[in-house]
This record gives sequence, C-alpha cells and structure tokens, in this order.
Amino acid sequence: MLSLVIALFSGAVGGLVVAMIPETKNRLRNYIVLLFAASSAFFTWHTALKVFAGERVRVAGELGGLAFSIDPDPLGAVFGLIASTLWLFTAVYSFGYMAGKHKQRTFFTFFLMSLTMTLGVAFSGNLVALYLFYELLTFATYPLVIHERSAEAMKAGTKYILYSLSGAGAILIAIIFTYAWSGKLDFSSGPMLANSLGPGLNWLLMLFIGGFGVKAAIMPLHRWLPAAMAAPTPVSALLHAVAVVYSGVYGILRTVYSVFGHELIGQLEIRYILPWTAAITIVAGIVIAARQDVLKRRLAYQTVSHLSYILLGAFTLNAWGLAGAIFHMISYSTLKITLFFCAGIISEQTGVIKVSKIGGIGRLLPKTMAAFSIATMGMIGMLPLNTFWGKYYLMKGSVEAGKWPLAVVLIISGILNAICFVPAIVNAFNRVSTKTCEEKGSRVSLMLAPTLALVMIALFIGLMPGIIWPGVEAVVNWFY
Amino acid sequence: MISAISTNLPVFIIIAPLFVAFVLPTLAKRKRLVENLVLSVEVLMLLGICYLASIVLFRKDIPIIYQMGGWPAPWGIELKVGSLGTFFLLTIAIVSLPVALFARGNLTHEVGGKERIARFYVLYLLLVGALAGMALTNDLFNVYVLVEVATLSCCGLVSARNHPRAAKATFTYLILATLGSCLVMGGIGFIYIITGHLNMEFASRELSIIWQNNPRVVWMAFSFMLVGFGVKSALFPLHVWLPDAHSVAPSPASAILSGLAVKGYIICLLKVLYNVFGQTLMQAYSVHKILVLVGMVAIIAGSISALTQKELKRRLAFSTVAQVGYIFLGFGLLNTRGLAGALFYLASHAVIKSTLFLSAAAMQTATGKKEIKDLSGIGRKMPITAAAFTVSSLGLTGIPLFSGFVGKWNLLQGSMESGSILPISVIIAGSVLCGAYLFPVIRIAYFETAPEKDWKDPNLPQKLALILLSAVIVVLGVVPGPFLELANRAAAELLVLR
Amino acid sequence: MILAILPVIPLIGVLFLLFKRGRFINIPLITSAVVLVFGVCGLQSVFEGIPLNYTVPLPGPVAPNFHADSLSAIFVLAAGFIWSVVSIYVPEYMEQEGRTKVFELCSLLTLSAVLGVFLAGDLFTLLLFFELMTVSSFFWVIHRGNKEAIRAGYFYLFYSIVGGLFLALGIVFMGTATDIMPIIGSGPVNPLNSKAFTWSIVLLIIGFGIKAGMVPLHLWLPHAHSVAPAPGSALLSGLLIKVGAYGLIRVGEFAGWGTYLQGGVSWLGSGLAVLGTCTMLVGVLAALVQSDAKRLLAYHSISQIGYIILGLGIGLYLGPDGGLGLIGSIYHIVNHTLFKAALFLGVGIIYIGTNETNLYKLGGLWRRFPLTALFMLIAVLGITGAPGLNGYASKTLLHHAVSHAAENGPQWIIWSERLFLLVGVGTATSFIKLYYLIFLGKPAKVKVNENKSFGMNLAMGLLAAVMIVIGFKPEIFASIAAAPAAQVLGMKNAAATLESLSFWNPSDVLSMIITLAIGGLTCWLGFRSGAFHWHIPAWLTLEGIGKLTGMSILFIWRRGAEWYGSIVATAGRASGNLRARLFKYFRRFDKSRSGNIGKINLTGISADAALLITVLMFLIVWYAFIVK
Amino acid sequence: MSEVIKKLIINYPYFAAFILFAIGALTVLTRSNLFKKLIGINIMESAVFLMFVAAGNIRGGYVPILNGNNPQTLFINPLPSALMLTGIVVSVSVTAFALALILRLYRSYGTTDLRRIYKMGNEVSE
Repeated sequence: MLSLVIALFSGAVGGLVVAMIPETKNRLRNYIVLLFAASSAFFTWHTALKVFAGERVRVAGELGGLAFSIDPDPLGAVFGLIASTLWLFTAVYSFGYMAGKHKQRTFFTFFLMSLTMTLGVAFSGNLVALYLFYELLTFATYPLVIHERSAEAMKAGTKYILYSLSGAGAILIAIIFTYAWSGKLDFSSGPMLANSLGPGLNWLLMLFIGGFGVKAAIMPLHRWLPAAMAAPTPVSALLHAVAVVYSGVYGILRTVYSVFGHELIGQLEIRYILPWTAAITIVAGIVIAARQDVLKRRLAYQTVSHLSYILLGAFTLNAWGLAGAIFHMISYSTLKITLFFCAGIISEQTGVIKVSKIGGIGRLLPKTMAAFSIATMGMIGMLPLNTFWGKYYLMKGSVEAGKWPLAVVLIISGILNAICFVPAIVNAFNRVSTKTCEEKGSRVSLMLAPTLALVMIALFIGLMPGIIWPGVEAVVNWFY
Repeated sequence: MISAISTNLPVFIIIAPLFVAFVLPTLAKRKRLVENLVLSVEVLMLLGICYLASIVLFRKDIPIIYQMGGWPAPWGIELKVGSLGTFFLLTIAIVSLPVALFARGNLTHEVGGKERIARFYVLYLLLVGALAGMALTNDLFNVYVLVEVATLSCCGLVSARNHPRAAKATFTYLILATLGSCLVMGGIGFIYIITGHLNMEFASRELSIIWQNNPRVVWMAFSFMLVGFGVKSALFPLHVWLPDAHSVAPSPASAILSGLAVKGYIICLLKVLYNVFGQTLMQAYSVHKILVLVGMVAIIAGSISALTQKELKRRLAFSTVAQVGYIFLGFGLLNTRGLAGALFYLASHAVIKSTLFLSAAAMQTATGKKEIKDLSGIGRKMPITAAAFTVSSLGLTGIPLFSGFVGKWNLLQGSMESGSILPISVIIAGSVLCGAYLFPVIRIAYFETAPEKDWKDPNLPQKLALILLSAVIVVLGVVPGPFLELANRAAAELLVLR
Repeated sequence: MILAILPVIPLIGVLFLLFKRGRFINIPLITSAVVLVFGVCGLQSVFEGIPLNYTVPLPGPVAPNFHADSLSAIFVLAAGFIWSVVSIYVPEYMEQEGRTKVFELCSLLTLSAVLGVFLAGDLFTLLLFFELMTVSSFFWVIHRGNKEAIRAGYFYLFYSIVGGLFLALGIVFMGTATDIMPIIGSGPVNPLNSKAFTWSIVLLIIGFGIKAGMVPLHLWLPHAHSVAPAPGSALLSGLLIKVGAYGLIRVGEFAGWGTYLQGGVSWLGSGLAVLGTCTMLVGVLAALVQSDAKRLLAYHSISQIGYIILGLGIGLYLGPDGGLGLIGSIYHIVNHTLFKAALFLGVGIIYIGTNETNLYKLGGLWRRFPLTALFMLIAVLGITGAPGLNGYASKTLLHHAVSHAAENGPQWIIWSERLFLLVGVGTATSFIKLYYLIFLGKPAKVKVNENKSFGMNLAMGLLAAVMIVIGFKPEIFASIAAAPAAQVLGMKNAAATLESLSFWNPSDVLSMIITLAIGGLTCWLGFRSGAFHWHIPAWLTLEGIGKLTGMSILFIWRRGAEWYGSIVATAGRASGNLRARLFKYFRRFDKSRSGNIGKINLTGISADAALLITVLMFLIVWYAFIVK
Repeated sequence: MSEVIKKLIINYPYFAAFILFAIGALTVLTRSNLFKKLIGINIMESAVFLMFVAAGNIRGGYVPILNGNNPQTLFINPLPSALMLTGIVVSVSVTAFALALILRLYRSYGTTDLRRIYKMGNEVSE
C-alpha cells in the first residue's frame, strides 16, 4: 500500500524537487533524479512482487464524483516494472546525453513527471484512473517532445497533442458507453461487459481500439510517432519506444481482457478483422521503415511495426498469444531502448543521423555498434535474445488460434527487419569512416553503460527465459 | 436578532450588495474604504450563502420560501431558496469574491481615477445583487427587472474602460440586450396573458391545464423567451455582441461578465423553461431538441471561431460562446444526469472562465500586448499567472482532476441516457477543439524563449485571487461532492413532472 | 554433464585468446584437441548404445537440454577433428590474409555453436546454437571486407536468418502438433494434430535445407563459400553445411526412421529424394562451368549435399529396409567433410602462393607445390569416388540404396538412379578439369610467393591420411559408427544389411572406374569444345529469376506507395483547404457582420439586430406554419 | 377569413402592439443614426408596454380603487399597469444610459452615424 504510493508518486515529487533546483546545479540534479527514479523502481518491484504473489495492493478513492482506484493486477505490474526499471537506465543515459545541453531542468522535471503518469496508467484499477493518467501522460511528455524547440519539434509536438487528445476523446466516449451498458468501471471484477451482447459492442471495441490505437501507433494512426522523433534521444528511446506507446498497447490489452474479456470478443464479428489490422501494421510499418534514411525515423517505424506484435498477441485471444504479448512487451522494450541509445551515441559522437552515412561507424564505436547489432538480431527474432521467446509464443498463439498466416506474417516481418538493418550494420563494420572520434570519456561511458547493461539483460533473459516467466504466468493465469 | 437575520437571510443576500452599491458613490474619495467595503460585502455574502447552502443540503425537506413583505404567493413576490438557487448563489459567491479581490489589486490602469473606480464598484455590486436575485426569485416580472438591472450594470461595466472601442462595444451590447429584454418582457406578457399569473409555480400550474387551448401563444412565449435570453446569454448565433464586449471590458469586468453574468441569464431561462413551461410542454414543442441542436452548433462554431482568433481575450470570449453551448446542450437532454452536468458545468465554467480572463488580463497588463504570439516565455516570468492559466485551460478542456471534467462527464452520461451518439461526439470534439485553441497559448507561454523584459507577476491580491480560483477549480474537480449533490438535486427538482 | 561442458570449452578458449598477448600459442588447436579428447572419452558410453542426457536446471517453461547418441557423437568428433586440422593450417595461412585473431575468435565461437547444435537435446537449444553459429560464421564470410565479400555476407546472413525463422516457425507448429515439445533422440513423434505436424516438418526441412544448401535454397552458398578465407571455406563447406544435414536427419527422426511413413508425412522420403537429386544435378552442372576454383568447390558442396539428401530420402522411402541409405548418408557426410576440407585447404595454399584462384590463369604448379599436389590428388580421387579412397565407400553404399529402391520402385527412382551415375561422371569431369588446370598443363605465368607452408601441408596430410585409411578399410567406420547410429535412430536391421554387403565387389569397382574414365573423356571433350566456358543466360538461373521477381515486387510496391502518397497528399490538401476556408468564413463572420437585405445595407448593430429578429421570426414561423 | 378579421378587431390593442413592435424593429434595423436606433428601441418597448396594459384591461371595468363604498365589482386588472410603471422606469434608464454612450461615441468619433463609426474602425485613440 505504502510502497505502491511511493512507487507511483516518486516521479511527481521528484519532478517538483528537480524543478526547484537551479539550472546550473547539474550534478545535484542528476543525483536527485537518480534517487527518485531508483526509489520508484525499487518500490515498483516491491509492489509487483507482492502482486505476483497474489496479494492485492490497492488504493482507492473518489475523484470528481467517480470511483478512482489504483489497483495493479499482474498485467499492470508487468508494465510498471518495465517502465520503472527502464526509467532508471534511461536516467543514467540521459545524464550523459544531456550533459552540456540546454534546458536540463525542464527536461528532467518532465522526465520524472512522466514516470508517475506511466506508472499511473500501469497501476490503474479502473477506467477512470486509466483515462486520467493516460491524458496526463500526454501533457507530461509534451514538453519533452518539443524539447529542442526547433520548428520541426514544435510541429511534432502539436501533432502529438492533437493525435493524443483525439484518441483520448474516443476513449472517453467509449468509457461512457461502457459505464452506461455495464455500470462497472473496475478492472478487478472480471470483464465489465461480459454479460452484454449487442450489435453496438463491435463499434464500442473499435472506438476503444481507435482511441488507444493512437498511442499504440496502429496504422493509420501512427503518424505522430515518427514526427515525435524530433525529441532528444532518451525521450525517443524511453517514451516513444516504450512508455508512451506501451500505455496505448496496455490500454488495448486492458480493453480486450478487462473490459470485454476474450470470451466476449470471441463472439463478436470484429474478431476477424482485429488480428489483420495488427498484421498489416506489422508489415507496412517495417516496409516503410526500410525506406527511411534517418536512423531514428527508421527505428520509429520499426516501433510502429513491433507494437503491433503485442497487439497481435492480444487479438489472437488465447493464452499463448497473451503470453507472447507480455513476453514481447518485456523483451522488445529492452532492445528497442538499446537501439535508440546507440542511435543517440552515434549522433552525439559523430553527428551521423542517417543510415546511408553509417559506414565505418563500427570501427569508430565498436561497443556501440556491437550493441546495436545484437539488438537488431533481437528485433529479427534470433535466439540468444529475449525477443525470440516473445515471437515464439506469439506465433504459437496464432497457430493455436488457427490463424497460421499470422505466424507467417511474423516471420516475414523478421525477414523485413533483417533487410532493414543488416546492410547498415555490415556497412558500419566494413567501411572506413572519414570521421574521427572515440568511445571514451565520462559522457560516453554514462551513455554506454546502460546500453551495454541492457544488452546483457536481454541476452540473459534470452538464455534464461524462465526468469521472467513467473510474471508472464501470473498475467496469463489472471485472465485465463 | 440572530433568528431575524437567519430567517431574512435570503433577502439580505440580495439587498446587501444593492444597498452598499448605493452607498458607495458617497465614499468615492476614499478608495481603500470602498474596496474594503466591497470585499466585506462579498465575504458576508459568501458566509450567508454557505449557511443557506448548509441548510438546504442538510435539511432535505421542502425549499425555504421567503415572501417579500409578507404577501402570500399569487400576489406577493416570492424568493425560493431551493437547490438550484443555492447552487447558483454559491457559484456567484465563489467567483465574485476573488474577482473583487483581483479588482482591488489594480484598477487604475484600466478604469481610471478614484471616482471611476467607485462607480465601477457600484456597477459591480449591482450586478452581483441582481444575479443573486435571479438565483432566488420565483416571480416572472421580478426576473425581468433583475435582468434589466443586470443588463444595465453589465453595459456599464463594459464601458468602464475609457476607450472608444469600449463605448462602441457597449452600444452594440446595449441595443441587442435591450432588444432581448423587450422579447423577454414580451414573453412574460404572453405567459401572463394566458395564465394570469406571474408567480412561476402558479403560472406553471395554470399553463399545464390550459396550454392546449392556446398553442400558438405558448409557442410565441417560448420563442420570445428563447431568443430574448438567448441573445443575453450569447447563444450561438446570437452571440455577436459578446466577443467585442468581453474582450474590451476591464479585466475584472470581463471575468465576471463571461463567468457570471451570462450564467445569470441562463439560470433565468432555465427557470422559465423548466419551472414555468415544464418538461411536458418542452417535449410537446420539441424545445429540448432545439436546445441540443443549438448547443451542438454553438460548441463547434464557437470553438472554431475561437481558433481563428489571434487576440487572447477574444479567443477566450469565443470560447465562452462554445462553453455556453455545452450548458444548453445539457438543458436539452431532459434527464437528471444531463441537467446536473449542465449545471455543474455552468458553475465550473464560471470559475474557469473567470480565472482565464483574470490571468489573461494580468498577462496583458504586464506585457502591454494583446496577441497570443507576444506572450512567448511568459510562463517563466509570471509563474503564478501562467500556472493559473494552465490549470484553468486544463479544466476547460476537460482533463480529469479539474472541475470541467466532472461537468463533461455528467453531460456525457446524460447524452448517453438520452440515447444518441451525436451530442457525445460533439462534446468530445469540443474538448479536442478546446485543447486546440488553448494549448498553443500554454505552449507559447512556457516553451518559447522570453524577450528580455521585466515582466512580473501581479501584486498580492491579484495573485491571491488567481490562486484561490485555481484552487477552486482543482477542488471542484477532485471533490465535487456537495456541489454535485446540489446540482443533482436541483436537476431532479427541475425535472419533476407537474 | 560432459555434454554441457563440450560447447563451453571453446568459449574458455575464446577467453584465453582474448587475453593472449603476443606469445605464439595456437589456442584454437589446443581447444579443438581438448574437445576431441573430451569427446572421445566422454562419449564412450554413447557408442555402447547408451545415450547421454543432461538438462540444465533452469526455471521456466524451457530448460536447455543436451542429448548425445551415436549420431551426435559422430558429428562431434568430426567437428573436433576437422577443427584441429584447420587450426593447424590457420596461422600460416592467415598471416597473409591478416586479422588472424578475429578469424580465430569466430572460429572458436563457431565451434562452440556447432558442438551445441550437435549435442542439443531439444529444438530450442538446437535453434539457439544454430543462430549463434550463423552469426559467428558470418564473420568468416565478410572477413576480407571487399565488396564481393560483403555481398556474399548479406546473402549468407539473410538466408541463414530466414532459415532460423523458418525453424522457429517449424518449432511453433511442432509445439502445436504435440503436447510436449519432442526431445531429440526420442524417436518418432506421435502427433495430435497431423496437419500442424506436416507443416512443422515442411518448415523444419526448409530451415535446415537452407543451411545445407538444398536446391532451390542454395543461392547463398557459392558466394559465401568462395569468398571466405580458405580455412573458413573449409569449415563452412566441410562442416557447417553438415549441420543442415544433421538437422534433416533429426527431422527424419521425428517422422520416424525405419518405418513406412504414414499420414501427413508419407511424402517425406520421396520428396527428399527428389530434392536431393535436383540438388545433386544442379550443383554438378553449375560446377562444370565454373572458372574459379573455390566456386567450383562450392558448387560441388551443393552437389555432394545432394547425395546426402538423396540418401536420406531413399532411407525414409524404403522404411525398414532403408538402412543403407541412412548409413550411406552419414558416411558420406563424414567423407565429404574430409575431402572437401582438404580441397579447400589445398586451393588455399595455391591462393596464398599465387594470389589467384582462377583456374585458367593457373597451371603446371605441381613442381612448385609437390606436396600439395599429392594431397590434392588424394582428395580429388576421394571426391570422385575412386576405389581405394573414402568417397568410394559412401558412394557405393548410396548407390546400393538407390538401386535397391529402383529395383521395384516407380519411374522417378529409376531416373534418380541414372542421374546418380550421371552426376558421378560430372563430378569426375569437373575435378579432373580442376586438377589438370592447376597442377598439370602449361606452366602459368603467375608469380609464386615463397611461404612457410609446413603447417598447411601437415593439415592436408592429416586429412589425406585419414582418407586413405578409410578408403582401405571402408567397413570399419561403417560398422563401428554409422551403423550403430542408424540403429539408434530406428533402423533396426541396418547393421545386418551392412554385414551382407561387400565394399569390394567387382561390379561396383568397375562401375566406379568406368565413371572415372567417362569423366576423363568428357573433360577432354569439354576442353576441346569449350563447353566449360558456356554460361546459361542470367534470366534462367535461379538468381536471375529471384532478381526479376524482386524487381517486379519493388516496382509494384513503389507504384502502390506513390498511389498511397498521392491519396494522402490530396486528402491533406483538401482538409487544409477546407480548414482555411472555414477559418476565413468564421473570421469574416466575426469581423464585419454586414449584409444586404434588398437595397438596405445592414452594418454592425443593424446586422446583429437583424440576425436576432431573423432567428425570432424563424422560430415563430417554423412552429406556426411548418410544424402544424 | 372574417373570423380572423373579427378577432383582429376585437383584439386591436394587440394588433397595434404588433405593428408598433414591427415599426420599432424596422427602425433599429434600417437606421444607421444612433439616436434613431435608440428611438426604435423605445418604440419596441412601448409596444410591449401596450400589450401588457391591454392584457390587464377588461371591457367595462372600473378603476380599481377600493374605498369601501364603491359598489362596482368589475375592476380592470391593476397589476399590469403597475408593472409597466416599473418597465417604463427601466426603459428610461436604458435610454439615459444609451444617450450617455452616444455622447461618448460622438466625442470620440465626431459623428453619430453608425456606418461611419464602423468605417473608422478601431484606430481612434483614447
């Protein structure tokens, strides 16, 4: 209970504290950021372990005349763990990345604020809380998106806000309908709409998915995501590859499993369409990615593609699919962050932001590029990396659901991922670059350390998927 | 003594500001005294209203009826302290006190010397008194008189700024408002002609019996009332006077005009529609459909108009048009949730819009610029003002935690109950548009670099006013309990079939 | 436990290699020798017919599992041996190519991965090491770093990745088809869902087929094997493609060796046989027209893999009587490992000496490289199947199997038997051509460097010695290793069949000699007619077709993208216009509300009032006249 | 038709009120002079007053003065008239206020013609 509250509000409090530290005291600020991020991570683990053990940790109240509860179930706990743990890594990375940059105070203030919002989304116990934090997350991350203050960034920010608000609007409508039809908003008491059946449910589900799909970047609602790459790299890495987009994905998982319930969706006509929307996004996203030259945009489109993996898992409507989705959620996040971290190091150290100019970087920044390559292997779904397991269970789920073409789609996506990144990597290692730079110095090591640590974690999980299995199992058992 | 005061409290609440208003010109030379007097009246009103509200809330029996001069109902004028009245009174008190506080901070800049300030306060108190009267009165002709008092004082407030533009805007406002008053009076006349009563309850009882004999006259009354009050409460497309008037008025004036005055007329219309005509007649004449339709159009058109504006205050003024649309939409839903939502939205908009106008005014005063693009970086230089603006923007957009959300949520629930998807989509679209026209301001305020100028937060009373109002927004958003309860009860009472 | 240790040994070697400073110690050699020794000692019990099993105790849904039966043992020992030999070769060779350390690192990592594949006890573990092998061996391919190498590297990596993905999907289907993931070495799978099982088998065959270089999935192979440094090529061709073959044997195990296949997989034997025949034929035909020595060898790898696959197919097709096919395949795998490694190493020596691998620019080199010429001769004879050398033994077994199947089989098996012989002729032809062009013929005008070549020749010599030993005593290996392996896999009467067969029966020897003779003749004809310089048109090759398909897909995609882009742009413009117009309208409505009614101009207040009155009139009229 | 005419004749005060209202409205609409607009408003208000007073009238009724020995029982309704007193007061105050405004506008713009005022726009300083 207390640990839940601390975990949740460390970020917000930390943000306020950081806001009070003068702009010049960078070192102090970094320590404070680290402290709060760490405390959040620690208490999230504390809470999550309790949740996995079957204990109920709950804070409930009333907000604006509506019941409001923070009540993590295993799914929320998993998301919370992903977010808070990676936050810690990204914080360290940001210390390196942001060193010497402008407006660090603003950056770290909102960086910490967003942590609370993300965890709020994760831990929300009913739709009201989910909606609230979902909305606030948009606002807390907006300053990060426009951090560069360039015209491009401002435009991206506007786009981001507009897309997100529209999505939130759709969700609000959907929530109202849900409440009107079921009278329930709580996640804890099983699927809300379980006993209702009607023609409107298809539309309601579409509304939900359309709303959350904005943040989950389902095509064609994805356009804000590549634009938002104007943000500093840690933000792109954490928020636009993991936290923010996962909040959308998480919302859809919630919709499928807590609002409708997989059994109900299994009776709706829309179940035929859903997996295919995800599948189309998977393929189209990565194909478009292959056509991008700017590395971060390419990664962004890859994000679009990979987010739909998770959705695909949810839409297969069976336990294996869900397990795959959760697995992919966990493992994909570690590697995607790594990729972005590497992109950040490359652009910071050499100024290279385009894939076509990447030749020779591997010789200059061997560790970075090695991490990048390994992460790419993971994106393809090769074995020593954890993403394989996610993909494996996703495919298993699809096949068990009798939709083997979906499994083929996943395979095709893996191949396309390879086409997308392997040439770049080979180039990076084989050409000789004209640039000179080194992988040394405290700044680089601050950036490099979390990157390599994440790769290690990914490899570790890949070799021993059993260590995250209890979490996945808890989620699956919760819903099935 | 105490019992005398408490039994006569309703009338005191109306009389006190009016009385003080008449005393003020004699004290014009002593600015501080004037200001303190006004503030103390406001505080007293607030206390009295809270007392009334607690009585209404906790004694759940019939509303307190106060008979003016001791004359019983059909002949004398009645004051009815019901849930609706108390609700609106509370709104008035909550908004007008901080606005007065803000006015105390600095008026010379906008209004002029001591004399003018005193006159400004006269009008201000007259308006507050009239609004309080509107909240409580149960008599049609009394409504007319109070509306006229309010209209005149509003016009006076707009023209309080010594600027030709103000005079022009006032004139437009005056002509249109007087036209509206004529229509209102005409409408009252029609009701009187067919029922022979001016007391709302009696008129309503009579109407429900005989309306089928004179369907056209009833309709005339309806349309006169709708248009008359519509023009005063800036219902689209009758809002044409509003942007000019509200953007040109001195800042406390525009706050209270946009925040409260418009709401007073809306409450009057609400009373006429529900207490006099009643639900049955509204349904018979499909008035509720008109209201929903007009409300939706107002939301969309108002918001888009606001988007096109470059001046901050004009943008806010247009936003009022849009928000009024929400309230009318709620009135047309004909169910408790929707009506309660509309009422709550009315209150929350009153608070929010006053905050917005006050903070906008503070920014304008500090920078001397009107356009939004000139406010770059003001968030750092005027943190409290900008924070108040942000909080109220979020509230207006309907973000949870802020009062706007509660209202919108109930409105949405109401639309849901009424069973059509269109109002729901419009409400949401309105929210998105609202975000679209308010967030750029915030973005410019916080995320663009400020010019090297010495902009500072306003002085203490003004800051205090802003903080108070923002706090109210948050409190109403987080614990709307009693307020929402009052709104719910008021809605239930209004919807009782007679 | 030994099973888990074996793949770890090379990793320890890697550590040593990383921290080695200057001193000349051939760590890869030591490591592979250790592997060999450990393998021989540790796997003794396996040859006695007791499989070893070890599960790494890890929590979760999948625990890595190791398993060794005789088949694994054969492969493990072959790997250990070939690695040791190549490691002897590497230092002197890589001195010329440069970046020895990187090569050795990759080499050790690959050894670890390869051992892991052979010892894997479940499909996940197998896949894990399979992927690792892909990645680590990839660096051999791109070792030279030139354009060609990188292109080949792409090819190699893409195909391998795709193969890995197919394996993964196959595993998925396998998991669906059965309740519990089948353990390698546990015999035929009893599928719950036979359709999924069929798919799984297909996918696994594709996955392993890519690695093995099975037609039509072989495109990567000639590129990759020819650009790698010679030891790399030797290992790639000698052992890594055998991983694919190993996988195919295991797939056969899931389907069931020694039984007549039923249900969804009944086509498996004949399918594999047909694929094998095609592979054989395509490989040898392509090899005939090559002018580059390494490419020629690479195509021959394909061809020889074809033999192996054919043998497997026949083994499956014949069911309980297919022992010879399986034994022949296993035998041929080992033999091919030996002679193909030797050939690549030999060509490598030539390359180091002359910087040239184009056959037509070489010639008469036996004087300069006498030892090499000798060992190469042995290897060439081995691969062509000359009696007395190892190739003869396995090819004979395979031929027996095929002709046994052809005796009372359908038409296509008869054809495959004929093609089998034809391919033998082709092989002879191309190797006579190779040997003639390099070592005999006119002395070429290439500059020959003087190198230390003791280690290199030693490596080749070791291989040649083993080849000769096997060649003279062909039945030893077959009876002590291959036949038990086949029996463990399920061929109950494999050993018995083998007993009944004599390697030195005259007709076989004769036919082999005839084959060689015809080969020599064809070779002579080929030189005279210039047929060796003929190239099939590009569009007819698989690569050409693939390229065409790719280009057309790209074309369609581009069109689609253009189309989509134009739609989006139009929509964007339209909405922009709409927005602008809306804005303009609203602004005008706000700015000057003026209009004309008749001739009366209404400005400002008048217009506002008019609006008000219009609304009023509208309301009144609407009710009074329209509604009623 | 005759029915309608009959009704109109019987209810002539209302008819008159309507005509007055229309005249007032038209004046407000078409005249651009501020004074005339104001007069138009006044006419409209008068129309409404007329309507009210007419509503209170009873044919053949007497002035409602109760002095104890008045034998008449049929009084006209005094309430509307009383109310209209209030209305007239309001109207007067509106007129006064409007006149003051017109004065101010005249001082700033130098004209009382609305069109010209609008043409001048907002450029006029304080």
